[in-house]
This record gives sequence, C-alpha cells and structure tokens, in this order.
Amino acid sequence: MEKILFKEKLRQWVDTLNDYEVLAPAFADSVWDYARVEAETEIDLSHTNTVNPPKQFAFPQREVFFRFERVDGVPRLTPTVPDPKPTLVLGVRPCDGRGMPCNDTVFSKEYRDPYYWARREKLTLVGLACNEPYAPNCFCQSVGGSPHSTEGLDVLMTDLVDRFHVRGITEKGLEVIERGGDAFDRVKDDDAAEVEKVHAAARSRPQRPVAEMDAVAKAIREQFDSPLWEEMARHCIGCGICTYLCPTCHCFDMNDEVTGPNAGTGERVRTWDNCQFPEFTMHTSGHNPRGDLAARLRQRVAHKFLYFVENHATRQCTGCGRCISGCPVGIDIVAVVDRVTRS
Amino acid sequence: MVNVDELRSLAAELLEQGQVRSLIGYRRGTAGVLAEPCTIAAPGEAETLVWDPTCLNNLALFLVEERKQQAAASAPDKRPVGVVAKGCDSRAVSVLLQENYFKREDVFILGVSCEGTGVIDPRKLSARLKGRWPTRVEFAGEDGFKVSAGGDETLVPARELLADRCLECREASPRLNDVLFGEVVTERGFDEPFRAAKAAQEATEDARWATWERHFDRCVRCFACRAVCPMCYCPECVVDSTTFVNTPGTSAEEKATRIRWCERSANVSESAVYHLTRAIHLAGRCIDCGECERVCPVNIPLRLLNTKLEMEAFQQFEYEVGRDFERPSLLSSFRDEDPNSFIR
Amino acid sequence: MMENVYLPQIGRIAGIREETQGARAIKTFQVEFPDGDAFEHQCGQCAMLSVFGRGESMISIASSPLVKEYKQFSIMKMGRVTSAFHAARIGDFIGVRGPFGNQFPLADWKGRDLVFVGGGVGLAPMWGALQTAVARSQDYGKISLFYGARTAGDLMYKADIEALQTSVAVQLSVDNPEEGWQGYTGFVPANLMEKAPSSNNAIAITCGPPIMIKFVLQNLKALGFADEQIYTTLENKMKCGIGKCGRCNLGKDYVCTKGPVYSWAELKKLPQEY
Amino acid sequence: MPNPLHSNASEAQEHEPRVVAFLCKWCSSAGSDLAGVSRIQYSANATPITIPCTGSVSPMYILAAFNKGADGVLVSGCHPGDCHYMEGNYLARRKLYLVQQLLRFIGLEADRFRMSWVSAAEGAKFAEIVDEFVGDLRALGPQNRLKARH
Repeated sequence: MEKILFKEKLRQWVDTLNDYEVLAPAFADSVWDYARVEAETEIDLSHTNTVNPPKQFAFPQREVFFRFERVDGVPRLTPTVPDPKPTLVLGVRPCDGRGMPCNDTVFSKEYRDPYYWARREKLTLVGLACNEPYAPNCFCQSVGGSPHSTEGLDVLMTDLVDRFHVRGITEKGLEVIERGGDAFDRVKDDDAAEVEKVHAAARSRPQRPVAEMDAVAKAIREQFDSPLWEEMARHCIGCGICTYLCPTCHCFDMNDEVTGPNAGTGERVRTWDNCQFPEFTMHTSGHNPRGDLAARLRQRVAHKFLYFVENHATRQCTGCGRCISGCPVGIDIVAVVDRVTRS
Repeated sequence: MVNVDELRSLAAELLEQGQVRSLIGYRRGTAGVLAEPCTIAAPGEAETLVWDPTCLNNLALFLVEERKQQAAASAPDKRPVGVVAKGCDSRAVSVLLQENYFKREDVFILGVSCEGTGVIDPRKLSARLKGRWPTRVEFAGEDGFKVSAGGDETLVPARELLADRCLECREASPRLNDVLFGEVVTERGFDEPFRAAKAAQEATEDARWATWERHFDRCVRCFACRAVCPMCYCPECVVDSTTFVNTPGTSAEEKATRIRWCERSANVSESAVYHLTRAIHLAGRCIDCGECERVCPVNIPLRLLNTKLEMEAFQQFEYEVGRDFERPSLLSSFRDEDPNSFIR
Repeated sequence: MMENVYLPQIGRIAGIREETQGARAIKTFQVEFPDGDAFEHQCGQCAMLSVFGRGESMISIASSPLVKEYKQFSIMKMGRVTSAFHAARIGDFIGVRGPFGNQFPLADWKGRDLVFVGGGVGLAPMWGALQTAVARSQDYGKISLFYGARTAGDLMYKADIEALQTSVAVQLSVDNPEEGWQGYTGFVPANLMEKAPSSNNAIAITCGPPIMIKFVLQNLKALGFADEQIYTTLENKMKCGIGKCGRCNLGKDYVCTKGPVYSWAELKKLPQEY
Repeated sequence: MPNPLHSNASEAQEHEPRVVAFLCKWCSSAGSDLAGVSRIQYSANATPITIPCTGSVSPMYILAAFNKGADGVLVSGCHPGDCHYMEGNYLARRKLYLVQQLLRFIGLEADRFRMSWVSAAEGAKFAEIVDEFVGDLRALGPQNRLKARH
C-alpha cells in the first residue's frame, strides 16, 4: 500500500496515533537522538542519523528481570516482564532498520527472550530513506543494504521535498497508515517515477568503499593469529562507544542489585555489556581468554563479519558508520576489514 | 607558524639516533577529518606525522599506556618515549610527573604551540557544514582555519570552530618541553578562563539539578570519558566494576567483599556516583584537555564538573593545575588561609 | 505465561558435605526442589545457581540423571556467589536455572572402554557420566578413573570413589604426598602415561585445570587416542547460559549452548580462545 | 526536640530526616559521647559513624550515603590545630570543601552536606549542631535527587 503524506500533514498523522508512544529524532545538546513527541514538539526529520539506534527500544540499556524478596524465609520472585504502550519510531534510517532482524534472530534462536519480545512486538519502525548518505563513514551498500532498503522496517518514507512517499511494508505498518486516514493522499502517477529517481540518486552517491566484502569472512579466519590485530588495536582505549552505539550489538551483563537493608531484597538487572571491557571474559580465577585489546578488536570484527555469517548466513553489520565516527582514537572497521582482506 | 617539516625531521632524527625508543604523534585518520594518534618506531614513518587543528587527542594518555606496558615488560627498553604535546597535553604530562607516574627523563616532549588558535570542536564544524563532509581543516594565518569540504574551501574565523577548552585556554604553548615548535603564547584573545563553569553556576539550584539529572539519565556508561583521560590511570577503577582485576592470588574473600560503590545500571543515581567520583578524583589533577566532553557520544558537558573544581582550586587555594610538577599536589597540601567559614 | 528462561526455580539445600578445606575449599551441595518442579538433565550439563543479592554462577550438575531426589553441585570457593554458597546452611534457599549446554554422548560410547581423567574440582563435571556408566556397566567395557590433586586433602568424593573400586579401576595421584600415601606420586598426566590404558575401542574424558588438560591431551595422543576418542568439558565465563550475552564464545560457538562438552576433533577446529 | 521555627511544609513534616554523621574518633565522637553522658536532649536522627580522622573521609562515603537515601551528611572533626594526626583536618577542610562545591554545582540542596568542628569538650555544641541540621533538613523534606530509585 503506497500513499503520499504532505509534510504539513505529518503532525495530523501523528495525532491520530494517540494511544501510541511516538518518538522522533530531535536535535538537543548538539546531537541528534530520539525524543518523545509531545503535543508541542515540532517534528523535524532533517536529521543525519541519531546517536543511539532504535535497538534501545527493544533492548534497553537497563532491564529489570525480576524482583526478589524474602517472605518468611522463602525467596519470592516477582517477574517484571514489561508491558509497554505500542511505540512508533519516526525517522529510522534503513541501516538501523536492517539491524533489527539481526537482533530478532539473536533473541529468538534456541531460547526466546521474553523481555526483548515484549517490547519488540509493540514496536513499529517508520523508516526514512537516505536521499544522500549523511556521514563520511556510511557503507550500507557494501554490506548488502541500500539507502532505501525496507528490511526490518514497518513503513518506508521517502522525502520528495514538499511531501513524503509512504509505503507500508508489514502488518504493523499498514495498520498505522490506515489509522492516518485522510492525512494521506493518493499517489499520483509521476510520484512513483520521482521516488525511483531519488532512490537511484541516493544509490549513486559515493560511500566508503569496502574491498571485496565476500572475501572478508575467509580472510578473518586465515588472519586470526596475525600480528595485524595488535597493530590495529594499538591505540584502542577499550571504551564502550563502538558497541553501545551499534544497531546490532546485543551483549549484556546480569547483576543483582540490592535495594533493601539486607541482601535478600533486590532486583536482577540486565545492562548492556561490551567485549572491549577487560572483565567481559575474565574468569574468577583471573584467567582471561581475551586478555588484550587486540584479541578484543578481533572478536568484535570477527563476530560481525565471520561468526554471525557462519551461524546465520548474514552479516551483523549494516554499515551505519557509528562505530567509526564515534571512536575517540579513529579505529575504523572499514579500514580494519580492508587491511585484513588485503594482507 | 609551527613548521611541520622541522617536526618530522626532528622526529626522524630522534628515532635514527635511537634517542627515543618510540614516538607518539598524530597522523591522517581514515575515519573522517580528524587526525588520529600514532606510535612510530622507524625513522621512515616520521613522514606520516601531521599537525593541524584536528589533532584533538591528548597524547599523554598513550604515555600512560606505554608506561603500563613498560612495567609489564620483562626486559624494558630504558630509552625515553617521544611525544608531540600541545599546551594542555604538556600540562597533563606535568601532572603525571608531579604524581611520579614516570620520571622526567622517561619522556622527550616535542612541544607544539597552538599560537593564536587551537583545535576544532567536531560538532561545531558539522553544525556549520550542515551535513556536508569536511575533508581537511588547516591552520590559515593568524586567526582562522581553512576548511575544505565537498570541493570548495572556505576561511572560517577561529572563534566559530574552536573547542570550548581552547576558548578558555590560558596558555596556548607548552611550558614543559624539550623542544618547542611555534611561538610562546600566554595572552589569548578569547573567553576568560572558567567562563562555562561560571555561567553554569549562575542557574538556580533546581535548574542545575534538572540539567544534571537529564545528563546523568542520558549517560549510557560507555566509560569513554574515563578511558580517554590520562589522569584516570588506576588499574582498577573503584566505580567501574568492569575494570576489577582478578589474579590467581586474589582471595575469595577479597572478591566477595569488594564494595560496589555504584551499580552497573545506567540510571540517574548510579551514573551520578560514577561521574561525581571521577570529578572529585580529578580535583587538582584535571588540566582541562576537554577530551572527556569531546568523546562523549551523547555530548554530556563533562568539562563543567572538572573546570568547576579547577576554578575553586584556583580561586580558593591559588592552585594552578599542571603549572609546576615540583610543587605538592592540591589535595596533599593545605594553607592556613584555606576557606574555613563553611565549617560551623 | 510464556516460559521465562531467566526466571530461576527455587531450590532448597538439602545436604552439604565438605570435600576439602583451605583457601580453595570445595563443598558438595545436594539441592532439592520444594515446588516439585525439578527439571530433567543429561550427563555433562550445567545449571545457573543463584544466591539472591549476590548473583549467579554456572556450575556443572555432578549427579547422574538417574538420581531424581536431588541435584548435586560441587562448588569451589572462588568469588562472590561461591563464597555465599560456602556460607550457606542446610535449609537455605537458592535459585536454580537450567539445564544448559550439551551432554556427554554416552549412547555413542556403548561397548567401549571409558577412561576418565580428572584433576581437582574437575572430577565433578564428569561424575554424573561416571556414575551413569557404572550403573549401566554392562553396556560398557572397562571403566577406569585417573584422578589427582595437589594433596590427599584436596581429593574429592573420597568415600564415593572407594565405593567404586569394585567396578572401576581407580588410579589416584597426588602432587606432594603425606606419609602413608599408597597411591601414585606425581601429576595426573604422568600417572596416565605410566598406567598407559589401551586406546583401542576406548573413549577418554578429561576435565581439570587448563595446564593439566594440555599435558593429558599430549599423553593421550602418545597413547594412540584419536582426536574423536578424546572428550573434554570447557569452562568459560558465563552470565546468561542461553547463547545471547556474548561472552563465552569460542569462535562461532557459544560454549554455554554448543558446549561445554567437546571432542578434541571439534575443539581443534575452533580458535583456542579458552 | 525538632526546632519549631523550621517545621512548615506538611509533607516534610512526617518525613523523619535521616542523617549520616562521620565523627572523628578523637574529638567529635568524644563530643557526642559527652552530650549523651550529660543527658542533653537532642534529635536522634543522626547515625554516627566513627572515623579515625576527617582527613580519612573519602568522597565515596558521602556519595554512597546520599545514594543510599541519607537526607543529610555531617562530617565533624577536631578544630584546626587539635588534630591527633596534626594535619588531617586541614586536608579534610580542602577536600570536603571541593566535595561540597561539587554537590552544590550539580544541584543537590546546599544544606544537605555540612562540616563542623566539635572538640571532645563541646557536647552541647554537638547537640545544637545536630538539632539545627535536622531542623533544616525537615524543612527541605526527603532527599530524592541522588537517592537510588527502584
């Protein structure tokens, strides 16, 4: 189902979704990030891309699994599976959209994660195609994506200067478009051609080239023990930016947080975790299978370009470029992958 | 003007004669317009060294990494390490010397003066270019930058792109150095020192808390501000359980009774303990290189916490951080005329 | 309500037996399920044990699946959660989540000799398989157990091993013996080399400190054991136990779901990151 | 006895402020004992924690106290010059001044963290300080800015 949404009627559409929690990119503290759309919010979809991907709405930084307390000597557990309002996220870039199917795979293979899916099923992602790759480090087309791919999205909007071309993709997408009612107009015949022209132009814009993407997996396996990793990770400082900002990183930690006067009352909490931190794989004996930053850089790159391919026949990198732009010391996954493939 | 060729030839010479075992500097990055840190050991690599307004990193951090590897190495190479240092970076080296983290003879400082300008703030640059990609930023004359983006080049006055730390910088040339490239500059025509902290202090108590509650809430605890700080060199950070080190010798009691001063959760109360602990542990040690604020992915104004304490140290205790590494540090010294009125 | 894989069942500590003292004390716990919701498990599988307020840790289930009344766990005092276990008393409640991981393929080993090689607390993960094999000894050939530790005081399950003497060729060894020690003196791999069990139609299962496994593997190869005949169970840091939290991987495998039991043939193909 | 002058907001009325008091063992702790021995009536809201010297108060203790829900934190030690360790209170004066400034900078109510000099002979002064502190805290109501919320 395809419609036209004039930009001035965007607000009208959002207002019809009153039982949804609507989030849209907002420019605050000189960064773009998702913020809740209130009555007086001026929705602005001229964003480059948000700092945090929409992954946070299904896999938040902090998730309480259950509360525990002692009731006459016996521990009583109260599971806290979330039951959120239906959530609609506007302005999702296709690279972030493509990240969600990777996370869906992880959180459903072999065991189904009830906390992730309680949020994920209520989440509707309204994508906005990239008319021109915004950052110096975009490489979505090199990893099988495109500036207007629909993977993982429920709706795809394309900006046609004064109006959006809106295409419903999934059930959830069709439902929110129907709710919009007369906020939408019929698609005229030249609209389709214009959309195709805009998409073609977006595809032709230069992106960060990746040498031979198909040879990467094999190269990583062959170069597993090469000193190249040591040299590339030389100035890594082991922070969490590259993984916390990544649309497909899903590693987490689980801890008990005591909330009462004694250890018997508290919460078991899941928080994001990061393979670059020293404690991530450290055994309680002190033995650490990945004790140095070179092994950890290799793990991050291998997980996305080798292990995920071996397990799920698809890469776990959508080419959004956040880990490159965000890295304090300029470690660049495209350069890493190129060097490993070339040597 | 800093003559980059002289810098490169001196670097090559130092490595050639083996005066330094390696040299830490900046080179062109692959990840965008910013220069990236590099460590070179062969004289031939000196060609790759650059010096331009995108050399943001505080390279003292890599002196700390070098020192840690040195301590772990079985047969350490005793020669010093060369480091390219701006005014702020050399003040960081000075504080590290003050804390005996390494000896003065362990480091050879190639001082570079920022002279009339300084380094850029990447966010101000991208805001100005509205999404167009900058490919190069160079020093251009006394008070401007030449920005080349998408084929055309524009001259931009320094004030519009300078990082806040440079606007408030009190001494743009490294006082502590073995060799200095560029002129000594102590007068700066930009903001007066601690301007941002003074401004933030004016807000009402509730307004201040509302701002900082929002910042602590947005923090995702990626620990980049700690990882990038040369002063945060503790092997185990007391508020970051991901750095707790277990060795075969660590007893079960030690591990079991380790205090968790704050939980790993990224909510307001725990992130507040993390950031406030870091700020107080940097009192009298932070030289305002601004890297914590620069690397923060959600752009929390962390410099404010540190410059507030630096201002108090300067105003109440007449203590200038990184000024002179022979002097006792702020919190291990006192004066009779320290403020006493706040104690009832 | 969807089955919540992170929600532990409540277990009650029914029995505590002190195996060894000292800094790295080991205690064996027998855990019952007051709500009667005990899960079935296979030999070699593990469970996540919770002490609420302290955390969770992954411990191998030491009892055989044939034992229904309780599940047995041998825990060495190492850190936050395990110290809480060592401070626990009979009747205390804990959380149990599982079973996790794959199993020793006992069915494939029918008709073959079994050589168990354990070190220190490494005996526990194999104990279930050993007990099950002894209970069905008619299905298997000669069963032998090489087990050693630093001192005689560090040997676990002494009484149970004594009871096995009739059906299992037990070869105990200690690194530094007190007087009156009749068993072998030296490391487990050396004891293995000396007794030299035959490798034809045999399966070797080994578990213990990494340094011991390294030499046991060498010696087993020297004794003619093929890679497919050698099995071990790995130990990596684990938090979720269900292949999602990303830390226990060995190459593409998450040890908590694809392992912890590996034949050396499979393990050899994976990066040696454990 | 809560100071009548300060109690106004009703909601703050029933909340009994909880104060964590770090008392240096040589002076202020002895001062609080003297207050007790001399039967001086004063608010019982302060939980005393004896420390060797105010110089040994780590900022972590103060942040942890507020994190766990303390409404006020008091650090009390010997007068300058009386310190058993000669300069502990001078160093504390500088360090805790910075802690106080930092806490005020991020917006914690200014009155919630206090420092005082109380010698072993000043039992009355200690009682008065605690009374005044609890009175001020009662007006401020419960501390929920740095407190961990569940």
